[in-house]
Amino acid sequence: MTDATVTPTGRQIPDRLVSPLARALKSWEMLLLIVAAAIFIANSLASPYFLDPWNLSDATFNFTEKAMIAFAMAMLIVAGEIDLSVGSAIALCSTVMGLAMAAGAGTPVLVLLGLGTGLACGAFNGLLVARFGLPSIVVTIGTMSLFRGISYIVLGDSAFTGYPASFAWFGQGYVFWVITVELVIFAIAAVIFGIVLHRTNFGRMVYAIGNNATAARFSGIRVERVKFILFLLTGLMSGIAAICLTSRLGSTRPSIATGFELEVVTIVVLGGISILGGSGSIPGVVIAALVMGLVTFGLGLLNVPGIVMSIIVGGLLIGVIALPRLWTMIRRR
Amino acid sequence: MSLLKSREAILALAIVALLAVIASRFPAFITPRNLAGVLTDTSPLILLALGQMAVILTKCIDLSVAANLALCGMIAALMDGMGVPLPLILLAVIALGAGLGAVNGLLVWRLGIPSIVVTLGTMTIYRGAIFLLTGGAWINAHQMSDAFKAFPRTVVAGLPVMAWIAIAIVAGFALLMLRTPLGRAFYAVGGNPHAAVYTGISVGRTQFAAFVLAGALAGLTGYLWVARYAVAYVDIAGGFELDVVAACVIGGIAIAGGAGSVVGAVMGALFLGIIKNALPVVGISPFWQMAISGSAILIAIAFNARANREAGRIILKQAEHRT
Amino acid sequence: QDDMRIALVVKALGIGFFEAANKGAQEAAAELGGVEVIYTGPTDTTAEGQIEVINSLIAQRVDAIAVSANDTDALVPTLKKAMDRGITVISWDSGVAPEGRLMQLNPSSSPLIGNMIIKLAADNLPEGGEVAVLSATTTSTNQNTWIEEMNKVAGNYPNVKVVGTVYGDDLADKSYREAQGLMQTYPDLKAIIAPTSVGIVAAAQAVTDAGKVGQVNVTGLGLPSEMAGHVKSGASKSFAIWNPIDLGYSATMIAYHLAKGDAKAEPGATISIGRMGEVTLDDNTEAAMADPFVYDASNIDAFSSIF
Amino acid sequence: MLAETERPVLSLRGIVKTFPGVRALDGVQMDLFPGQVTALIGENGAGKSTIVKVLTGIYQPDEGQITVDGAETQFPTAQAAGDAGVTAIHQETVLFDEMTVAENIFIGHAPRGRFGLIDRKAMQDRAREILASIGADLNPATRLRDLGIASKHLVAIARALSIDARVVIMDEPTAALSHKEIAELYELVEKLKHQGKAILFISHKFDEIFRIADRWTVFRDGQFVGEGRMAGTSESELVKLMVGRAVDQIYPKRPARIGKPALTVAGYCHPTEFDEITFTLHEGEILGFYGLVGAGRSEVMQALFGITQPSKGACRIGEDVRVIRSTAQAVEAGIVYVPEDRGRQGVVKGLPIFQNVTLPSLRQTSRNGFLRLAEEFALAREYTQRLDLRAASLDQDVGLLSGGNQQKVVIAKWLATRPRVIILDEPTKGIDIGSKAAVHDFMSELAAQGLAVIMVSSEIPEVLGMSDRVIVMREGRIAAEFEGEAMTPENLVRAAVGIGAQERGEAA
Ligand SMILES: Nc1ncnc2c1ncn2[C@@H]1O[C@H](COP(=O)(O)OP(=O)(O)OP(=O)(O)O)[C@@H](O)[C@H]1O
Ligand SMILES: Nc1ncnc2c1ncn2[C@@H]1O[C@H](COP(=O)(O)OP(=O)(O)OP(=O)(O)O)[C@@H](O)[C@H]1O
Ligand SMILES: [Mg+2]
Ligand SMILES: [Mg+2]
Repeated sequence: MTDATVTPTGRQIPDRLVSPLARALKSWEMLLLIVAAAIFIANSLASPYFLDPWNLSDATFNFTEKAMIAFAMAMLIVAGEIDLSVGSAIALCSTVMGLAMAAGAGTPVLVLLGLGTGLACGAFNGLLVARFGLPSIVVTIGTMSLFRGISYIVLGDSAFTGYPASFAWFGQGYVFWVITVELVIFAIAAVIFGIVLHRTNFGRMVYAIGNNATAARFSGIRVERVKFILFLLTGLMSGIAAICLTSRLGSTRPSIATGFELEVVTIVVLGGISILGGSGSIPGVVIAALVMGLVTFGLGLLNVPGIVMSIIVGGLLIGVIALPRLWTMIRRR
Repeated sequence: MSLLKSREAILALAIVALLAVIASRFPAFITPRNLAGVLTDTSPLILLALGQMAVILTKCIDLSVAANLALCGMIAALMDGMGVPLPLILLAVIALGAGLGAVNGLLVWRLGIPSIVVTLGTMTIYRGAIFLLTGGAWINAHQMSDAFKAFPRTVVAGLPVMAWIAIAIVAGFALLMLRTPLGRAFYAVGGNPHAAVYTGISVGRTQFAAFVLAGALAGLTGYLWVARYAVAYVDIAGGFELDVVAACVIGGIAIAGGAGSVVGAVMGALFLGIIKNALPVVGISPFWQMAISGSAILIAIAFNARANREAGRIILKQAEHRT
Repeated sequence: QDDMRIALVVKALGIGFFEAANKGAQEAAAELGGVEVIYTGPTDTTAEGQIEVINSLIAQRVDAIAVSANDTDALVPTLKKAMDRGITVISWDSGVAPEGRLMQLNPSSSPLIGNMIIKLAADNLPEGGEVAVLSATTTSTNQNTWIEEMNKVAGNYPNVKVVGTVYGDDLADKSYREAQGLMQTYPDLKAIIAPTSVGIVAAAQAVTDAGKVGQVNVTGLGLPSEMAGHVKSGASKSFAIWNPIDLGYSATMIAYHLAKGDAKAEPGATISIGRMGEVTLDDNTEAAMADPFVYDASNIDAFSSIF
Repeated sequence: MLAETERPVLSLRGIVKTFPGVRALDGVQMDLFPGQVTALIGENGAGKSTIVKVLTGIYQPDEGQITVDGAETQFPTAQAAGDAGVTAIHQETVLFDEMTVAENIFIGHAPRGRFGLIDRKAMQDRAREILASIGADLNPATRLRDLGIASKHLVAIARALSIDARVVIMDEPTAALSHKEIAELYELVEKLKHQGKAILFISHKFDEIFRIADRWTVFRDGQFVGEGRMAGTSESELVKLMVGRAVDQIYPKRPARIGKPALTVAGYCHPTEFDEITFTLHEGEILGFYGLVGAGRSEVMQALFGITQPSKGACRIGEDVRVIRSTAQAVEAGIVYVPEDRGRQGVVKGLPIFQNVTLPSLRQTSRNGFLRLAEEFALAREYTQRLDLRAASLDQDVGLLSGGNQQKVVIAKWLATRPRVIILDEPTKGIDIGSKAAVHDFMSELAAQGLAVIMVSSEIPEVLGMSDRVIVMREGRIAAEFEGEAMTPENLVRAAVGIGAQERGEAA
């Protein structure tokens, strides 16, 4: 169009009232970072074994695989969907890799199959949700049983063991000194997902869909396609996590990765992603993963039973979300 | 109205078809005695599905019901161990369950935290509380009094008390949902929370009531479960919350809230219950169980979605006559 | 703080059997002196949970880990790492693959157990009949081994026909339902063999509820304290178990001696296990503690208060 | 004077209500008298709906007093307001799709029978009575989702009347109603007046205000500007109070230079929504679509925009025949649509203004798929300024804007894509007179620059004032087409209701 003035030119509207920096300082991520630092300090005071690079390195296994999936899950939840089948998708990926391994496939084939199966699981969920418009929470409760069920059909009470030595690299290898392969994958995934969600058109569409999918469609966004891609991504990350976990355990049983989905969702929510969709950030998820890792490792060093840890994680989840709200409630009184 | 009817009709047909398939391989399954057994076995699922239905109607979800059940069941067993009489135990577990539900409800209502987050947290906390209470120890049949164990299995008029309790509560729930302001408020809050405020219904308070109701049912079921299986430990009914949600979904309770019926929820629970009971009986390898129930859930969702699909608006006169 | 720290890692906390084993471990620690036993484990029976626990034990640089594994293979890489960092690793009760531990202490020998469970069923079935097995999870190592051994010797009991195996996942309600299923599927079922302490109780309860006491006998491996009621009611005529206190005691003893360096885990070696005598390692560096012991109405009361 | 002897049933003094960043009400006052209709007028965002919500217990005022019959009270909940005799028909329809008509009318105050259970029969009977009293021919047992938007609105009115009220508030009650229903509503208002009820009537339509109101109250930017009796004021006086300046021309239609065909639609059919839709739209033309509410105009437009697919038919954009299966394809082809339901379909609440504007233009503002915020701000600034958007900043959440300003954001969003065809569905519905003139002026300007414009509207003056040509739809079909001299109010209405069908009327 030409730039002829049409209506009397409106008043000047400022771009921003609050600077991005000031906003960041008051953000959820900042709060989480403070929590993380506090836990770090508390841990180093509580146990003499905490500040040991090897121990810290071992501790990363508590969260790396879950956090990888958490990044994709975060995007999915921002878009207003959820995938509860990730743990079962891991089981299925691992089973397929096990079958191939038993048939004599080498490491590259195993990796490709793991990724491919993950993508297939994601595509299946994506098809049901995006194409047929079924609600994701119930679809993935169904596929959660289905995917793991297939593993049980294949494996029954047996297990696949004897993965090639080169395959062990993914879950047991080190890249540099104490830096594990898994930690590197985690870091790369964090950067890529952070960029995709916060710096690309695709990420912007994800936010738009999460806030109002109808209006997003009315704005010319291919809502179904975006959702389908998000499910694919979640499947892919489940595949990568399956490779890491299978490699780390050196074996496949159908019960592998049971209960992962809820821990992944916990990381995502703790990371400040609104479960209702439309808001949250990847840096938040990264910090939340670290918080979870620090809490479980610190308590582990004190030989606190896992269920007590989960009470603490559950309390942390509610507490960290409740406190700011309580605070504003009290202040308003 | 017709949509609602057809949705439940489809489910009823599916149940009949399922029974027919099972009967063709194993006729004894559909003897009244065995069906009564299936009903009894499914009672906990029915009770929890009703509570979950109230919660889902209000646009919430309660993932903590199974943990609530386990905690209340454990408390019931501990109270029994201290010699508390059964009626008192029953009152106590219902009150405790309602209290645990109220904690969820309060967090949702007063602090506005999404229910899935709240109950994800309380799920681990409630289960953890059992561990803290007992150090993880089990309470076994021999540590329970006979009266405690006998109550749910006492047969009255051909059915165990457990089944009668389920039937009574289903009837009560139907009345509650259709004929009381609270029941209608559940639908209103889920159907259009915005509008509910305009009609003087407090969204938060109604959600709170749903959580309390679900909690009370979970508490009662906790006792029934522990007494029936004669064991209490940290992990009882682990993962049961997903079965409960699945039952509701199969029963056509809209996960987005505001739509669904008591009949649907009960049939959804029965559908799952029959599958779970029939598989070992029909002799299908146990390794197939999970995949089969997963597929059943998916098929049910697809059916519900078809029955529920929004037809376009009807503007053309000729189209109107066709419908 | 120069105590030797021995970690007793169990399948899951809160299971009566392992609590009893812990009693034995504490007894051994008191007897040895200068030993601290860390009793730990995940709260549900998963390999991932055990790996997290073991990782934190490695971080604490304990001297020895004695583990009853949820998965034969999945723990191996982590346990190898533990051994690399100088920790003595043995498995007991439910074993891990040889490369993940120095030795495995079996409560009894698997062939003996396999024979015992079918014999218990057969002894109460003079004229024979159908029996079925109710196992724990499909992945539990020891159950699978025992059932395998049982099937090997099944030919010695020609009257007894093993008609099927179902899995209760060591969950009371699932085991209960599976037991119900068995009775419906096989109306002529005469006995249920449940080589798991959770399954045997659930099966006995299911038989009682179905009104089939006297028709279907429940046997297998269970804890006297949990089974006392069912033995008295007649739902279970007899069952067997080894003493878990002795097992925890022996595992701790072995871990101590290996960590101390006054014993070696190699085929043929003998290791002293205090009041239990000694064990000898076979070619797979496995050892058996003792024979299983049979409990019935005559002796159940004497033991039900102990474990 | 009369006013001295009258006592208000309800009066407000010094009401203040703030939202994060907005002072929606800033010490306003208002009096409602029994047996009189008070019209509340003001621009979009003046705070009219907010005062309604304060009066019905949905919002709590930060400061100020509410007095009923001289006694100071508070309305902590909607229930409390109802008990005090205040009832309202809200601007948005706030009803329950899954419930029946009767339940919708009585939810919250259903008649009770034995054991305190809801007496369904009594509820149905009373619902039938109330519906009959407002001339609504609806079955109380139908589920609400099976009704059209106009019927839903009638249910909302019935609901308000089911409460025995002394104060009845109507927030733009005629926006979704057809002529016949509007006439019935006027009768109803008369009846309520005679029963001695105080009525607060909110509307942007001056003709109806002058027809039924006895008094007026004007708000501007959340402040009280003045009040008085209708008798003795003029439209221009009220407009001046409302906008703070004179608005001279509401329909600034410029002469069009009609160019080549921009969009040709041939034989679009749909199983239930519309049939045999055929027309041509030219560059530089404003084509009006008139019809009664529910005639299916929106459905046809949404099919053109790729939301639904026609079962038959083809369309040509410029010279090329195109099949449009998704909104993305429509936007690529240069067809854009400003929807009627702007809260649900127009803006993405939760995203800032600038992101709403650039949403369909991300390809222009980004490089290789990566966002460039500076470009986005520049684009958003350009178009929002042209439309005279009122907002605190461009990164403000669009959900915080008033309805009219949200509409401007949606229009800005589409103009930024530089479309060839723009479809505006009820573009000025619920928009104040000042902004309305701005939107019209802009529309005219766009057409003059060669853009092809379709304007769906249910307001005859708007249709006649702005269009070069008008298509009238009835029951999913094109009933007639008018041009030039034939474009008269009578012709339009006759075609819309189906009296004396002429021209291409009998297509079926
Ligand atoms: N819930 C809310 N949160 C924040 N701001 C709000 C909220 N509701 C209204 N506002 C703001 O308050 C002001 C008054 O809004 P209101 O809806 O009362 O206007 P109105 O006069 O009814 O306008 P219209 O004619 O468009 O309906 C507007 O600036 C609006 O953005
Ligand atoms: N019963 C209904 N249920 C849901 N949405 C409806 C219903 N009736 C109308 N709508 C939606 O509300 C809006 C206004 O509908 P309206 O009654 O104006 O019909 P319409 O087809 O848009 O007719 P027209 O544009 O010719 O007035 C449209 O977006 C329409 O899709
Ligand atoms: Mg308004
Ligand atoms: Mg319309």
